This record gives sequence, C-alpha cells and structure tokens, in this order.
Amino acid sequence: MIALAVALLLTMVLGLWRVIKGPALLDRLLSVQLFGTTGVALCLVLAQALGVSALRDVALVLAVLAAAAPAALVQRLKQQKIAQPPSSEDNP
Amino acid sequence: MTDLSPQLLLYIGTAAGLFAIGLYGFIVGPQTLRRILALNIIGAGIFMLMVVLAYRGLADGAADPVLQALILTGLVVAVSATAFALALLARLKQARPGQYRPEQEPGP
Amino acid sequence: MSLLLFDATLCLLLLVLALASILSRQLVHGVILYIAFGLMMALAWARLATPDLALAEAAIGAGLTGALCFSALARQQLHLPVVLSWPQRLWPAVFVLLMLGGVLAALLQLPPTASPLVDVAQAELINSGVSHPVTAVLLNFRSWDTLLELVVLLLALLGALQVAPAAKATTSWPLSLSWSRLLAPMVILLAGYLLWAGASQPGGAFQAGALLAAGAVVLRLNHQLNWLRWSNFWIRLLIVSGVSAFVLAALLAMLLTTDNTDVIWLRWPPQLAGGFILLVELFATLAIALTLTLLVVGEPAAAEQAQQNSGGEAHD
Amino acid sequence: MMVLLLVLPLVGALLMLLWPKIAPLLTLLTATICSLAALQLLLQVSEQGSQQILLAGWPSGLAISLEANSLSCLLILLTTVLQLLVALYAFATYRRDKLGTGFWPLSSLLQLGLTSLWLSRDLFNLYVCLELLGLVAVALVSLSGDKAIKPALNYLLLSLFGSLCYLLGVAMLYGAYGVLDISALALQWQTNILSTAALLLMTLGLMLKAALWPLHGWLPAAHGAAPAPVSALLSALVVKGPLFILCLLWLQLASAPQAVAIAPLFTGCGLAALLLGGVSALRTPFAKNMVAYSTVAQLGYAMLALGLLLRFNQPLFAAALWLFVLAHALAKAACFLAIGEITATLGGKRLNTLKGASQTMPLAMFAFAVAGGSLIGLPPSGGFLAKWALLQGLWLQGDQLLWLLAIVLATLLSAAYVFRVVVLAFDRADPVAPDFAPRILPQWLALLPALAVWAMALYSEPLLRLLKQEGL
Repeated sequence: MIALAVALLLTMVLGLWRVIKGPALLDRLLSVQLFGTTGVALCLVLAQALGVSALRDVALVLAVLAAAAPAALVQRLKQQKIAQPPSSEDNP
Repeated sequence: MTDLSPQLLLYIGTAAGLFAIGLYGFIVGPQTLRRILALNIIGAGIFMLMVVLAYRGLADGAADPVLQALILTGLVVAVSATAFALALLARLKQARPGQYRPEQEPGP
Repeated sequence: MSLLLFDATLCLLLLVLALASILSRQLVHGVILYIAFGLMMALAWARLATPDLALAEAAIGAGLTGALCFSALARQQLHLPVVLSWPQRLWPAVFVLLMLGGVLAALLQLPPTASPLVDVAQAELINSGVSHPVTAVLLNFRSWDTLLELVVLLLALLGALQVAPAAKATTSWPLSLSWSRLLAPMVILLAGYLLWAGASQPGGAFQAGALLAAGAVVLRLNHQLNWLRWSNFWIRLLIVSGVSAFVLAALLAMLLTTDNTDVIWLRWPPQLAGGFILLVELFATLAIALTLTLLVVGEPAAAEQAQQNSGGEAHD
Repeated sequence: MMVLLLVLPLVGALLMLLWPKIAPLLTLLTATICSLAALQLLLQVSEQGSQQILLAGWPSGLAISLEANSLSCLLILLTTVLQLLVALYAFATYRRDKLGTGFWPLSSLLQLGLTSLWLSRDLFNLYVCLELLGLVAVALVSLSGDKAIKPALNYLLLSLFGSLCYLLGVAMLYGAYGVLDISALALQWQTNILSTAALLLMTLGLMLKAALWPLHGWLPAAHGAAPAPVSALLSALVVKGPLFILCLLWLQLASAPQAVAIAPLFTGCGLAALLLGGVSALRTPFAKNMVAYSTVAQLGYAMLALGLLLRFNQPLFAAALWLFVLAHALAKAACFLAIGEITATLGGKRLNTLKGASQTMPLAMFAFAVAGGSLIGLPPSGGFLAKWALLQGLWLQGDQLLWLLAIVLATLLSAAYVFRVVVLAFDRADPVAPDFAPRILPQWLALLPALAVWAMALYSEPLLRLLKQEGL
C-alpha cells in the first residue's frame, strides 16, 4: 500500500519538473492540476494505509476544490491577460 | 544525541528548513507579494513543527489535541492576516498610478 | 522502510517547492509554485494523520489562497524579473543560515515525551459535550482563543473592506458559470456534513466554513450571489453573528448556572454543552464562510459602481 | 468585573458594525462604563490582592488563565481612560477630520485586545491577543487613506513576522514543557539551549512589534501617517502591549543566568534608542514624525529600566519601568492630540507650521508644553517620578556614573526637541494663519492627559508602592 503511495508521489516529482521549468504558464498550471488530482488519489491511499478514515473526507474536499483555484485564475486571466507576460522567456 | 525517531527528525528538519526558506524570502523580497508568500511559508514551517510535536511519546495514531487546536487557530489567524495584507497591497498598487497600468488605458 | 522513503520524498518536494516559490524570477511563477506548495502541505498533513488540518489546508490552500493570490496578482502590473546583486543575496543568506543553525540546535533538544495536557484533556473529554478531542479543545477547553480568533477574522474583513480599491468588473464565462452552478450544491452538502461530523470526528466550523467560502467565491466570480455584500444588513448580521452567537451563548450559559456559587465566563453547563457547541459552530460556520468570501472577492457594490462610473473608458 | 471589561467593548463593537449611525455614542458609553469598571477593579484588587480566573472552569493548565494584579488593573484603567478621552476627541472632530465610520468599532476592538492582553497569562492566548492588536492597529492606520497605505502594509508585514517569531518560540516551549500557562511554565523552567532559543525568538518578535530600537524602523512612518486620535492610541497604548509580554517573559520565566546574560542587550538597545531616537526627533521636519520618533526614544527608558531590573533585581527599577510606561502613555496621548489639533487647524504637516501657534492656539500649545515637560522629566511630573526612581535605583547600586551621564544626555536631547517646538510656537512675529477658527473643546481634551501626567506626582506614594510590590 505504501509502495503505491510512493509511486504516486514519484509522479508528482515528475510533475515538479514542469511546474518549475515551465516553459509556458499553462504547463505550470496544468501540473498544479495534476498535483491536485494525484493528491486526491494519495489521500485515499493514505486513508487505507494509515487507517485514518477521515482522510477520505479530505480527498472529497480536495476533489471538489482542486478546480477552484484554476477557475479563479482563468477568471482573472481573462481580465488581465497575465498569461502573456512581457518577457519572452515564457512564450513557448 | 536525541531520542526522537528518524521520521520525526526528518519532519522537524523540514519544518526548520521551511522556516529558513521563508525567512530568506521575507528578508530578500523584493516584491511585497513575494514577502507575503514568504510569511505564509514560515507559518507552514511552524505549523508543521507543531504537528510533529503532537506525535511525540504517544501510542500509535494518537496526537496531542491541544496542539492541533492551536494550529487550527493559528491557521485562521494567518489566513485573515494574509487576506488583509493582500487587500492593502491591492490598494497600494492602485494608489500609486506611476507603478500601475490600469486596464482602461488604450492599448497600441 | 518504504514509509521513510515516502516521507523523504514528501519533505523534499515541500522544500523544493517552497524554495522555488521564493527564488523564481517571475512573481506569477512564484504564486503558482506557492499554490502547489499549499496542496503539498495538505498532503503532508494527511500523511501526518491530522485530518483536521488536512481539511482546513485543503479548503484554504487549494481553494482560497489561490484565488486570493491571483486576485492580488491581477491587480499588480507584472514586474520584469528583478536581479539582485550578490551582497543583497549573500548577507541575508548568512543570517538565515545562522538562525537555522540555532533553531535546529535547539529543536534537537526537544524531549520525546508528550505534553501532560494530553492526559488531562482525555480525562475531561467526557465532560466537554463532544467526543472529538480537537473540537473539545477549540470550543470548550480553550474557547476564549477561538472567540478571539473569530474576532481577528472579522477584523481582517473590516480592514480589507476599508481599504478595498474599487474592484473591476469581470466578464462571465458560460462554461465556468455552469460548472460553478453544478459545484454549488455539492459544496453545501459537503460543508453540512463536515460541520455535523465535527462533533465526533475531524471536521468542524472552520473547515466547513472555508469549504463553503471556496464554493461561494467561485460563484461570486461568475456574478452569482450579488446580494452577498457588506452593505446588506442581513449579511452583516450573519457575519457578526459568528462572534455574537458565541458571546450570547456564553452569557446564556452564565445565566443558566446561577445555582452554582461560582459563575465562570465561557463555561457551558455540562449536560447542555453539546447543544451550545453545535449552536456556536453553526453560526461560526456561516460567519466564517461569508467573511472569507468577502475577504477574497471584496465588496461587489464597489465593482458595479466603478463599472458605471468608468463605463465610457472601459470601451476604449 | 474582568468579564465585563472584556465583553462590553466586544458587544459594543458588534452593535456598531450593525448600526454604524449610533457608533460614536455607543463608543462613548462603553468607554465610560469600562473606565468605571476598571477603577472598581483596581480598588478591589488593591484591597483584596490579585484575582485569578481559569476560563471555562477547566483545571489549571488546560484552561486559559486570566490574572488581574495591580499592574494589570492599572494598565486597564489607563487603557479605558485614554480610550474614553480619545473617543471624546474623535467625537468632537470626526466631521471636520473626515475620520471614517470605521474608527469607532475598531477602537472598541482595540480596547478588547489590550484588555485581554493585560489580563492573559497564557502564552498562546497572548499570541492571539498580539495578532488582534496588530491587525486592529494596521486597520486604524489605514483609516488615513492613500498616504497611509504603504506604512500600514509595512507595519502589517513586520508585525506578522514578529508574531510568527513569537509563535515559533511558543511552539518550542510547549514542545519542551507541554504547558502554556506562564506560572506553570515558570515552575518547570530549565536553563538550556532550547529555552534560551525560544526566549530569544520571542524577544526578537516582540521587540519588532514594540518598535524597540533597532527594530523601530516602521513606527515613525505608521504613527506619523495615522489620523491624530489613532496615533495617540497607538503610541500611548499599542506598543506597550508587546513590551508587557516581553517583561512577563523575562521577569517571570527566564532563569537568573539568562536574565543577567540578556541585560546588556536591553540596556544597550535602550541607550541607543534614547540617543539615536532623540537625534532623529530633533532632525525630522514633520511635526507628527517628531512625536513618533520621541516615542522610539522614550521606549528606550523602558528598555533601560528593564535591562537594569534584570541585571540588579532591584524593585525600584520595576517601579521606574512601569512609571515610564504610564507617564509616557499619558504624555504622548496629549502630544499627539495637541499636535494633531494644531496641524489640522493651521493646515500643514511640517514643524514650521507651528510658528506662532502659542498665539493662535494657546491651549493646545500649553498642552504640548506640559506633556513635553513630562517627556523631559521636569519635576514634579510623572516622567520625573519615573526618572527619579531610575536614578535612585542606580544610586543604590553605586558606581554607575556612565549610566547617569547617558541619562543626562538623553534628557538634554528630549529637552532639545520639545523646546524646538515651544520656541517656534512662541515666535510671535509672523504666526501662521489658521485655516478656520480654532476650536476650544478638542484643545481642552488634549490638555487633560497632560494635566493627568502631572497629577501622577500627587499619587506618587501609592503608585510607587503598587508598582514596587508587583513589578510583575
């Protein structure tokens, strides 16, 4: 069970690469989304492995809310167009 | 030199590390928003330390409820303060038009 | 062994994300990294088997902080990356390392024994009116802290409303709108469940309130719930009710215990404690949800006024 | 009685939020009742000894404990009376000065935060009180609008950082001893790296929040930018909160070797604050900033007294410490109200606006001069009492010539910045014309605390006895 959790965590380490390196803002955002969904899975696995059933509630909350931040972001992006920052470094 | 289990030591080290990272960010900045993030990272480090402390010397799975409650209280206080700081920051950006480019300005 | 590997990976991820969020050259990236860091913190709480915190962190870190930071970012002009000279980086780093050394040296001296309060709290749990020890500490053993904490939250809202700049009108987006409508009932259901569960298992007022707020924020961003504003008397009443229900309940409890010789502030009568706590939590949840929502989205009235005032310019 | 003092401002603030129209009257009402209650509590405590309650009726350790000793009561009385005075001043001027409606509930919450801080004896509860105080102070500063936003934000960030340092210290102490109650902690205290590090972290945080030199950088801007009644409250009361906790920690918790080891730091910082703060006050061109720098300098006396108290353990220094706090609070409230009233009437922020003010606004100028006399330490003011206790203590220790010299120098500096204003005000050649007819009532209100600080001398015997026996 723990091995499964470790494997899930390792996928996050791979996601970390995209979050840090980008290159585009969208890459970073999508990998944060990946963190969210993997987090849900991880919580469920941990609930089983550690025997703490309340962690399933955590998974539920994460699943419902993991989309809230990106929704807020998209909303703000539309008004501010921060998706295209002035520096060229970020454009793919 | 210590009787704590390696796992607790690992988390204590991480907590101290987060505190240090946040401290560095708070001092160096340079943007105010980044300093607010840094404060939150310091807070996360402290809360992590408190969680780890809650596990010492108890049977498996049990944790000190007092510490957990303190953390929850601290968390609410931290969120409130962060939100207030961000509101002030937003106003600051608006109050100094020299550093802020309003949306309404005609584009090229 | 594999658990230790898991812990090591998790800690590494946390440290790398925090460091990257501080050191990233662009602020936007710093904020995104910080949100990822918040998610990872929720996982760390889950791993440390503190579901109360994991729930709170999930609602705040994943839901609200992200929205807050992006709102702040949206109002800020993008800075070009700031390059600091090496003395500007070196001296703080030296100071931080010294501090880290001191703190670590001190932390290694921590005794491995639990606090004596754990046993006391466990022994008194049956008299507290709830069966979940964390809720008992929050709303009974150390309720004064919680009351003041609610005041702090209210205060942050007062301060934020007072300085709030005129918010800009946003345009709604059909997909996000219908999605948020779908989300709303689920959030309410889940929040109610968390509040109810708080008496016996992890969950409680703050978690439920933060969750509700996260749902309300998404709706507000899509121009729903326009009645949700500070200038609306009933909303103000609800926001204030979090603290006032607490105070009123405490005063009522004082009246009910007049047969005893000593009347003590914030003591619930033992047989009614569960009811009092549920009542206080119910109002606290509503107040927390509304306060957090307004903290994140600001006062909508200002936005609409600004829209009317600057209507001409906006079309340029 | 304690509960009344805590609940009343809170309930008042809540009602003010619901019905903003009645807020000013409600503030005056609650402040009056609280002042009377505080007086009653002080009398009660001085007769029957200190009172302690365990909140919510749980066993000691689990419950948060509140303690009303004579010092706490005195500070509560000071808080409520100043609150009432400032509320009156604000009531008299809020239409003219466009003080937002936000002022009233915030000032009530400030009273709540301060009262609960003076009473609390629980490390974590003190953290919550500190945060409450910090947020309310920042919200009050930001009432001034655009020009105050930057100082307010800076204040908030540093104050948050200070609280986090304090919280880390609390976490370490709880980790080591498993209790949060200060008296329980004092019983098990050990001198080791852990407790020393925790104390130092908390000291760093509290010094930052109390604007003690060299961590005072945020104060002049924040206090200078705030509206006059707010600056009066902040300078007189808010910075004293963290100072109070600092004294609690070092006087009740720290072991003798730790106390002796830290003493040079406090005395050194105190001296530096006195001298450098005084020089800055002398050099700044803005009237309110001058008063704010004077706060930095005057806090140096408190630091000095604390350091000497830790070093020599002589009760006279404890009396000096708290006399400084009381005298400074009254004098500074008078200074800020007087300067605020003058600058509002004469329409300018710079010191040279005050030219000839003794002619146009004699009462306010008189209030400033009288309060300034206490800041300098002229007999028989409260400031003199405090300084006298300090010098007496030094005399008893013997061979402290260097300290005497430094105190004389600091006195000269404070005299210099007070006389700088007074001389300017008595320059009747070409007075600055007021923007509108000066009003009498606010000037009287500024004069009241200034007179009170001189009246302290009348009660010097009981005050000294109270403070010496308590000394925390």
